[in-house]
Amino acid sequence: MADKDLIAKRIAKEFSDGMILNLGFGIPNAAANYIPKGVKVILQTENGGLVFGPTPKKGEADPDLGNSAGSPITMLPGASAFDLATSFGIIRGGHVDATVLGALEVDETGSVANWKVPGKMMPGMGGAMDLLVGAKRVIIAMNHTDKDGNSKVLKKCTLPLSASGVVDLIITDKAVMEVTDKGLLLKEVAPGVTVDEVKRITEATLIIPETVGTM
Amino acid sequence: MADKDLIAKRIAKEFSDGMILNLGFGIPNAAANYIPKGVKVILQTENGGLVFGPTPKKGEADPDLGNSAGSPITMLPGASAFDLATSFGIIRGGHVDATVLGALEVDETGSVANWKVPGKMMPGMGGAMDLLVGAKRVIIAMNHTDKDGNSKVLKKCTLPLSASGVVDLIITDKAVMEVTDKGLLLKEVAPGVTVDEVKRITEATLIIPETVGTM
Amino acid sequence: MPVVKSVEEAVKEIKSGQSVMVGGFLGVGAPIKMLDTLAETEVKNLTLISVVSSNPAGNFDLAKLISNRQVKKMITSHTGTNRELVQQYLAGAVDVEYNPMGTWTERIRAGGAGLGGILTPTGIGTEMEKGREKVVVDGKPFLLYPPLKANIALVKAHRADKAGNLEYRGLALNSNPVIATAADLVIAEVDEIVETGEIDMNRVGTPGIFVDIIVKGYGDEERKEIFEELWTKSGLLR
Amino acid sequence: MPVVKSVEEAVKEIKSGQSVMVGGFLGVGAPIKMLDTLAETEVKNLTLISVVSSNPAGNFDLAKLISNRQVKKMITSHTGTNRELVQQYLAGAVDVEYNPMGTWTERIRAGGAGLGGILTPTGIGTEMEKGREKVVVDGKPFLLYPPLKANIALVKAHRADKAGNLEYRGLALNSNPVIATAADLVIAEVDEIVETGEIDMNRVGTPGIFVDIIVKGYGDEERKEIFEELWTKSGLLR
Repeated sequence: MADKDLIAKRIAKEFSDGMILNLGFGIPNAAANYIPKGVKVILQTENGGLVFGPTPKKGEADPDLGNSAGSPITMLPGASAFDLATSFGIIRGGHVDATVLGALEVDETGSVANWKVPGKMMPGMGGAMDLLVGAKRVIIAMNHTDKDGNSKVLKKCTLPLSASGVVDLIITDKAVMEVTDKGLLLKEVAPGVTVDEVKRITEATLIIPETVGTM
Repeated sequence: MADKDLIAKRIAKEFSDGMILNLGFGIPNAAANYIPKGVKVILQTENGGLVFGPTPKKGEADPDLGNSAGSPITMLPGASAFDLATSFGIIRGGHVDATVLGALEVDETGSVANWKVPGKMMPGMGGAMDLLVGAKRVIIAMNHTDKDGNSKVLKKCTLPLSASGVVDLIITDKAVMEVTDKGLLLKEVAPGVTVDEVKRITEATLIIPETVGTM
Repeated sequence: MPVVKSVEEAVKEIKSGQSVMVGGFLGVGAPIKMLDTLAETEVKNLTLISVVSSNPAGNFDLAKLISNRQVKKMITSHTGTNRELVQQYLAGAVDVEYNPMGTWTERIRAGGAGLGGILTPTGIGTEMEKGREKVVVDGKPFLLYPPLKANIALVKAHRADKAGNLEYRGLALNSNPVIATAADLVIAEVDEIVETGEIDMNRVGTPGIFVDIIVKGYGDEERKEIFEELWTKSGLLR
Repeated sequence: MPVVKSVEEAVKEIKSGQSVMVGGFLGVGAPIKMLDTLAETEVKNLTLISVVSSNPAGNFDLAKLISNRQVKKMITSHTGTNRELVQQYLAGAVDVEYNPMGTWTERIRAGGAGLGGILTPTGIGTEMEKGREKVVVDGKPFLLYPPLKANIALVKAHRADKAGNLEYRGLALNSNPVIATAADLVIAEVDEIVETGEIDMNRVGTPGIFVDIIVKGYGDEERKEIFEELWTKSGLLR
């Protein structure tokens, strides 16, 4: 299984029936493909909709139905459409049960950086800062290390923060870690990955319980 | 002509084509009956509607169409319905051209009291405080004196204020007065009423110009 | 997903001493069946959060709760249409917190939308300033009010689908969409409950995620009769 | 009452150096005909206020104004979909003020609704705090942002009646209802202009009192073709 699929599949295990979810683009969004049978979640797109479905086929796209990436989507029975003031009222007001977002860095205090690399990359925060502060549960999904092998799971983020002390769970291609008051608790390791290996590629201090599961 | 009709008719002269108006109950509302031919105004009801019409006939009332007094109304072509957040956004945001409200007292600084008589009468301010602050032009319509003949046009209001320094024009059964930086400018007197009589029944200091019109 | 209950069952969720937001404006858009049922219970010491008080036509909607003395406090903008409420207030039997109508609405919206409070020009230079912090922005003073939330919101809509999406009609929406966002438990009384998918996404005034319980109210026909009688009695319909 | 104008005439209202709010989200619900026309003018030094930048599929909607260098400043939450904008920003050719999406929206809503500003928890503990006042309410800190208004708002809706009432469809409303409240001059581009009374009062998303000028946009059929091509080109439709 590719790392991406491993992460997406693991994210989906966090979903339970009736949850209202906002999934970031890329891997988080792919988690929707692994939702267990019988579990129905409600997906929000922060540009102003609830209960959306798959990408339409060619010839069937509605120019008034796009998601927060500007891609065509479909709306399912029970859908609603609303403006951005309502959409971010939903987000900031704590009405989203969980959000899953990617990150450039995350740290053991639950802080996260995912909106800019000064002087280099300036995507902007979009709706991420509001989601990080407003969602009841924040899950960060990303690769454990960058292209050069440097840990993205840090003692303290070095890049400009998106939010401070908000992350609940970190899911990477190597491990699952819970953010606790005392630091990062290692919950699971990826198949074929040892606890020692995770420790080696993690800059943050890990709390290692007696038993560590497998993702 | 009854005093009420005199006031209502005079209020209507302040309306011009296309104006967005919010009229208080009683005399202000009655002004709608005197709108000059060819002048079309847009009436707001602060409970959430624009472009409303007359009271329906028996058997034709819609339980979902009431005005801000809880009375049945009709909506005209071009009407819109919205929630209170939008309605008071319209009001406080300066999108209402003029409001006409009754008052217990008004003073020469443009302050007005119309929401309570401590220990005696507690109607509450309803939407009046927002209208007084938000409407582009504030017109107060009332009797010049109370039942005991005491002036309601004062140097300084004695009752708890609804808003401070917001009134543009005062229309009573005796006179029309403009609120200026220097005080109340007497613009018109009622038919059969002399300038001296108005001065006598007005506690506020009046500025009397060379010519005073007739209402 | 919300559950469909009977009015009687739903009203049992309301406990003495709780804060209850009630939608509607002088009866229009009010959850009158739930209020009628609540007036038949022993529930008391309620803090009612309603934008205005009851319809001037009399013993209708909120008025029953007031005359039953089930209310210990009101947060509202207007009491003038309910003489008994004003008398109870002047006698010290009930507490009233007056908020200007726009302020009342924005405070609840802020509560539902996760904002820290509101900054309004309304009430500057009046006794509304008492006990409130003034915040100056770009040289102009504004009153800071904290957000307002409640234990329960009793909402009235025209229709609900089984996913809880609410469709409003005419001027009956008023305070309903806002209060539906700001309570721990939201109960919606509707004229009709329809299958999920029957309400056009463009006509959803309150998304289903806000709604916990749906109850069937009096319905269109009966409501028309009730209001016709109310308005005829008070001389407004001839 | 609003006036109906041609797109060419309406766009002449926009002058160099003005602040212009533009509705839409990555093209969806954007006034693309006005933007296409504006891109053909000499107007420059604009401050664009748009919740995000252009559709990633390329030379579409806002992107033309950026590549023409007609924009001196953007107030937005996201630039990542327009590489040229980011390059111009990093080179110092354009200024970008980043606001979190919910903050961007609330600031404009506050501008239109006469509020003194907004108090948001978003951005606490980040560099968003820089230069902002912190206000503590009930022991929790919030960032104070002032309201945001503009000279002109370019709004896109599905239909307008001649009284200016706007009806939105699907997810194309996004920032449009909010920006329509907060500019000195509001120009609405619509698929269809209908007689007053043809839009149900329950489907009015922006009351006509906010709208100054109405223009006919590309219309439903042509828009469908434009987006089909856009999305096909970028591999999103197969």
